[in-house]
Amino acid sequence: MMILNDEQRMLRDTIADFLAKESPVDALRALRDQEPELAWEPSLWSGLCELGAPAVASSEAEGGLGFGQVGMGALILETGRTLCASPLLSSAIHAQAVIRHCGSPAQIERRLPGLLSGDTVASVAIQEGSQFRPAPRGTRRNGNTLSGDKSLVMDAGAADYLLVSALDEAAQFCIAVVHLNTPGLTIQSQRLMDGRQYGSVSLEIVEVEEWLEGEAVEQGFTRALDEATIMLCCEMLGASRELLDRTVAYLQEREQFDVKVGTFQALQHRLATAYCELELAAASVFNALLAMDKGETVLSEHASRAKALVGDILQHLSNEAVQMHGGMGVTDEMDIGLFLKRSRTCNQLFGNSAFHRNRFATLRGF
Amino acid sequence: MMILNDEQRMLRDTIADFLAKESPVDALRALRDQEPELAWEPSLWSGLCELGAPAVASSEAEGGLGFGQVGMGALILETGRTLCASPLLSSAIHAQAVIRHCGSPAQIERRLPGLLSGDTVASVAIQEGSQFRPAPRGTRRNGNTLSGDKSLVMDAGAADYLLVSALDEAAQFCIAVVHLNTPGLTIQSQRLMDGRQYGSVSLEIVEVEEWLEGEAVEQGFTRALDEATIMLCCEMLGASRELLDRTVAYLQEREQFDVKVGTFQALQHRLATAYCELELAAASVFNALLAMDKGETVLSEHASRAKALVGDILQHLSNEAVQMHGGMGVTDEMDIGLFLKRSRTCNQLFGNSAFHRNRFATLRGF
Amino acid sequence: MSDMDSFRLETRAWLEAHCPVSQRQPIVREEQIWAGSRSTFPSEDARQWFEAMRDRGWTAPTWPTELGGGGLSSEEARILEQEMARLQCRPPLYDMGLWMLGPALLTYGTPGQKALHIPRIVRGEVRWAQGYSDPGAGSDLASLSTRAIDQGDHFVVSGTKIWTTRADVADWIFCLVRTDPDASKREGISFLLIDMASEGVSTRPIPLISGESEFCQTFFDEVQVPRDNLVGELNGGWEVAKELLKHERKLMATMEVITEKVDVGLVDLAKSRLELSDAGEIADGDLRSRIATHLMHADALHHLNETIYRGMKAGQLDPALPLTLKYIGTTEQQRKDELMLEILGTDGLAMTGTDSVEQERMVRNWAYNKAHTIAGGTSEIQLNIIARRGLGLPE
Amino acid sequence: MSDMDSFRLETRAWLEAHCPVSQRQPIVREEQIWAGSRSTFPSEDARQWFEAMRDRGWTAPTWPTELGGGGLSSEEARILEQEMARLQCRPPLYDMGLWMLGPALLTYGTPGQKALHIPRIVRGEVRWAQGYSDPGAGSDLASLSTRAIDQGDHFVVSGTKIWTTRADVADWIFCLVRTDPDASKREGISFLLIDMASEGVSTRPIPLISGESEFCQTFFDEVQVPRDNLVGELNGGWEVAKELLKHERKLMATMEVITEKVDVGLVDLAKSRLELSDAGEIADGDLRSRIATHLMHADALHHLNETIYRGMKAGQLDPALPLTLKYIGTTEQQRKDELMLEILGTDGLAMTGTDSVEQERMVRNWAYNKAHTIAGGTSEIQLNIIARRGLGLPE
Repeated sequence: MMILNDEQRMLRDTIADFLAKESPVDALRALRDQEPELAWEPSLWSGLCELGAPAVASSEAEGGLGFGQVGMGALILETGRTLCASPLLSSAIHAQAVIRHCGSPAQIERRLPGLLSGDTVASVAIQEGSQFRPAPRGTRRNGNTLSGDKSLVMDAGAADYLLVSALDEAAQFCIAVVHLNTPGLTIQSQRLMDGRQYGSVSLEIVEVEEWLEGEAVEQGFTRALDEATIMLCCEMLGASRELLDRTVAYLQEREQFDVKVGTFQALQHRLATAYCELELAAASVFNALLAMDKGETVLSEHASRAKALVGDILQHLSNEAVQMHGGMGVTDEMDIGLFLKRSRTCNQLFGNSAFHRNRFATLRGF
Repeated sequence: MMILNDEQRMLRDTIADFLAKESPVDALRALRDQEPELAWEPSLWSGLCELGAPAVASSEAEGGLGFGQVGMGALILETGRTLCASPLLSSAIHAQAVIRHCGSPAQIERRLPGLLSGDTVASVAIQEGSQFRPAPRGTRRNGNTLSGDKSLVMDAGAADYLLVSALDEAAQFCIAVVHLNTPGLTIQSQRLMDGRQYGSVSLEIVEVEEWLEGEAVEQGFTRALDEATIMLCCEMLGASRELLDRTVAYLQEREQFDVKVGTFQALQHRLATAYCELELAAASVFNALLAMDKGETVLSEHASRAKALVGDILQHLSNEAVQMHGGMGVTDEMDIGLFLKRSRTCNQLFGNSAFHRNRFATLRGF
Repeated sequence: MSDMDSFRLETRAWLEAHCPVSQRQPIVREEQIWAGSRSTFPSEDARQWFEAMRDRGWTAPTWPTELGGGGLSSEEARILEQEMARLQCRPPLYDMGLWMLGPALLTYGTPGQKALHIPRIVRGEVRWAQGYSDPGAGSDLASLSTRAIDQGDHFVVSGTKIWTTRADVADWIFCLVRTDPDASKREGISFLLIDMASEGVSTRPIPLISGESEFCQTFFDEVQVPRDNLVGELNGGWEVAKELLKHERKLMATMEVITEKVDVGLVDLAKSRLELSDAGEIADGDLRSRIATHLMHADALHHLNETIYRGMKAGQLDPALPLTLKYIGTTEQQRKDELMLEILGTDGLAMTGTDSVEQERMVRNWAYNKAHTIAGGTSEIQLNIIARRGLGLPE
Repeated sequence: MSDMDSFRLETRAWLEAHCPVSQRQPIVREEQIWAGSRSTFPSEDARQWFEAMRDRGWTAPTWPTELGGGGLSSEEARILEQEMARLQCRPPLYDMGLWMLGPALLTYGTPGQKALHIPRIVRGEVRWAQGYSDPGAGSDLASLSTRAIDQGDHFVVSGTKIWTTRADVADWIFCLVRTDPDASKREGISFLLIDMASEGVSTRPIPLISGESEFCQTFFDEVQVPRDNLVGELNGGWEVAKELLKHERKLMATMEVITEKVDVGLVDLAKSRLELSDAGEIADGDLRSRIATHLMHADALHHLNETIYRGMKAGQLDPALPLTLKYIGTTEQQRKDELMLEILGTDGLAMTGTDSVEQERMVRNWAYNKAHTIAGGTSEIQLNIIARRGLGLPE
């Protein structure tokens, strides 16, 4: 669980009410039957923007609402409970963080307000190929143009611009700002199993609008990625908790052999151990949010620990939920399968548990 | 389970009766209070030799009893059930196999009969340092002398001679036959947690009685090690099965909160999954024995698969047995703790599960 | 040469001669030959292979020859199986009648029922569906309320069954129905064979998380069923059902037989997609170790099957052992599916819309196979049985 | 500066001044200072440190000053704990009276009992043992048969208790005894304080798998116990016991506090003993990954403790959360022990007879800690409680 202050609690309750009305799980069900060009329901996104969701974490000095990262984490957790599809993670969290940590003061001043209000949507393109590796390999700068291929770019086809990690002519890390309508840029939009939109981005000598560059950019990019990873963990926590709650509720009601299925001790113990692991993971995520609010700038250990722990428990709980819902669990008529599929996508995003266990070990020096 | 023919079944029953009388678990309890110089009870060993135990697997042509490796496996499994301490593994299995697969015809003719009758006891010295690595590194031949240090040599202090793996001046693999009373050879005997004797062997320019050498020796040594590993797996299976049987029996009798503890579904499921894993491991071991009897000479995949699977389930079952015996499980008044400690020793001998998972993957080419 | 050896050689020669090369590769779902009046053949080779096997009765190798079966002993049938595996011959016929109803009918059917139904099953003329579960019954199969009112020469059946595999294309369905509502749960159940063409029968597909919908819900609205279609005693259906479930469980343990056979070749997949070390090993040591563990388990499951067969032949099989197969087989299959998904990485997240049919199939199977630890006796029920019947722990 | 900040600074300064450098390192079992008439000090520094803390009442920081305690608020006590941890100050006193009886006595004791026993506990003058379990009772604590016959001004106690930690050197023991054999199991139990010097009390050590025997069985042969030593109501001992068990569980969750603090430094141990890759990583990828998982869990457990503390302070703690600590803490400790044993390799197989005291201690702890998932409420009982009270699953 997260311990919130009064303002953060009110925020969370407001968002929870909003999502229950505007973005229940059925909204995702409806979205996935649409063409892949639709990445989110426009009315949902404008509703979230009216509530100020994209600016929740941002300080008042920056023009944000000042709820801190804990506030944003609490909000994102709620979106995980209803499988809400929106550009919060891609744009309001990840792209914002990249601009904030990698941009020059002028770039920040120019780009941040749009991302904070939600009027502009951007997405970050990192991955190349089917396995997550944070470092760019084949995406190359040449003068003011960029070439390469990026995969699994969230909401790519619906964004206004992309922030693309690349290597310059001297093999130095840099980030290109590329507008979607630039010639040479092709995006193949696809709905993955979680029902959301992702783009495979192909860049062929694409004119770049501007570059985020300089010595600190690589480090800033890592920090932004770690922040986004921690926020993704919040969403995954929400999904885990929802799976646990729904499974417990189902077992409280369902009868077999004339007794409540929830009385079976083997199931009780499995859910109890899952609950313990969930709370361990949650504590680690909460701790990571606190670290961010305390101003810690090196977040990699936090992010890897959180992602590995949350990834494992979400994977486990999604399987347990399907199994404990019995036959109904494998039908598309129940929501459990939607959570199962979202869990597998979340596990891949920003690197899976094995990737982060390895990264954590390396960070700890073994 | 192993499927035995009539002769093998009779052999197993004979051995089981013998062990019940001559080597119940209490015999190990008595042994561990002795000085480390006593590696086994002489009367027990002579009884086993009278039954022909060291010659069980050996063909009649070789002067053995011809029960095959399945027969020997069934016998060794029984010794695992009563934690019987004898030089069967060190001498009758491992040293025999080294002589058989690495010796010249003359060496075999000279040395095998003593090992088959049990009149001679030998042990194989492989390991250097605290981690198992099959290849010699620091044990070196110089002319007709040998220098180096070996650890975890079973029954070393009570053997007649040692078979020591080494590298010659050209860094080629060879095996030295070293008699125990040779000057320069020091053995520090120690009782490890399983109550048995192991030696740390130090060799300082020790005169070697004879060498097993030639091109085929390294491969033969690997084969002998794989055979011994598979037989150790039989012992570990016996210990696993005994742990499961004792735990089931305890839960059938023990009452808590006015019901039999064995009715608790959570415990039932844990034991049922453990049983499944045990039978999987057992099938793999049985398959390995059959492969040996079929004359397969490359046994490494068999050995690594068996050791990893058996190692995991024995470790797991030993913990489960302690836990399910409750407070009594952690007292030395019950036998469970003796099995727990034997399990940890067996896991280290010839490489632990992680070692064999790695070896298996390498053998499979990934 | 022993009889068995010569049988093996004859069989080998016959298979070599009769199994077209195109039928000697892992089956894909689209090319499975299902029984029934609506069935078609994906190719001329497939038809030829099916007909050759059918005419020898080897669609049902151990069933009596006088009913169209192959009349083989269990040892001969195993040899046939081994030789088919050696050549990678595809299964000639898929049908629930073949796998489940047939064996039960041979035990409990009347001479008339056998004469009518068995040959048609062997020849693949009728596709059977299974009507066991009432909605909500779950593992508690006996809590069923679909009722059949005894009208003397016929029954009138009303109610609904779920998980009726492809009932939309089935010709017949075997059903558990309640014939005595006052009896205790497991009594008062009868076993009926119902023609799907009867008036009052309708179906609707159930969409699954794999995106498929091979299961249906089947509705019975006052369907008249002739009394001749009662298998076993009136109110004695539970016994027939238990016999039949045994076959279902055996089947579920080797579920790949039924579902499309995708031999993922986990190691090849991993080596072709993942980063390798200089030594050619999978660089991700964590994943590598988990792949190794799975392969060891898969090998060991194979060894366990061999052990059970040997034990049976030697008459010294621990009866607890076969109880483990369904749990182990389905659990390990799911582990393999998860590893496959992890190895595919981002490519494993698409169930549709890509240009790799094979990848999509792997991903759909990952989802589909989640049902294997539920259908045909959940893992939890299996563990209860292992604990109580296998280990002797008290109820 | 807030009050808390100034308290922190004062405390820090006081500790710096009063805790000898030799007392600022992880405690080893031999140097623990146990309460009691037979206790001795391993060094002059140890005595000095103990006496300084005792005189401030900081052996029992939150207990009332008028009874000798420190009188700190829970927030102050936490600051003290943090500052002690910062300096690595050793715990000044070990005693079951301090950890368990004291808190219960403060709630249920009479003014006389408090005045008599609490100050002596704070000052470490009396070593207490716990007499809860009858032999065979196991998790079913209430199934006890040690009986106390009410004789008006005294009870006569007969029976036996197991798991009485170091009863052989204890001065007093607190016991659950049956005072009404006809009442239902949990009723008819009373809570008695018994002087170990009373006639009829005897002990025998119970050898453990770790080779130690810190537990005893304690026998009562018609022991006379004054009525004044009854805590709580007659036949109301179960309530006192429950209060006390809460403290035991809290303690077990951080068991390292009680047992010798061996900070194994798993990573250092692994890096110093195992093969490393060129990049300085542990070459065995399987083991490396398991070490990483353990470290993540250990960190997360620390974070969970922090969360619980914050939640308590904020008055918004999910009451299910603290229920998890004992299960998680003890399970993770065992995982760590197993990893340590694996890293030690052959050296981890010797419990005695080597020349490394530290290694032997690690190995003995591995064995000893097997008791942690059993004592003080087994893991199974914990999971029952989490499932029912925490998750609301039905009984």
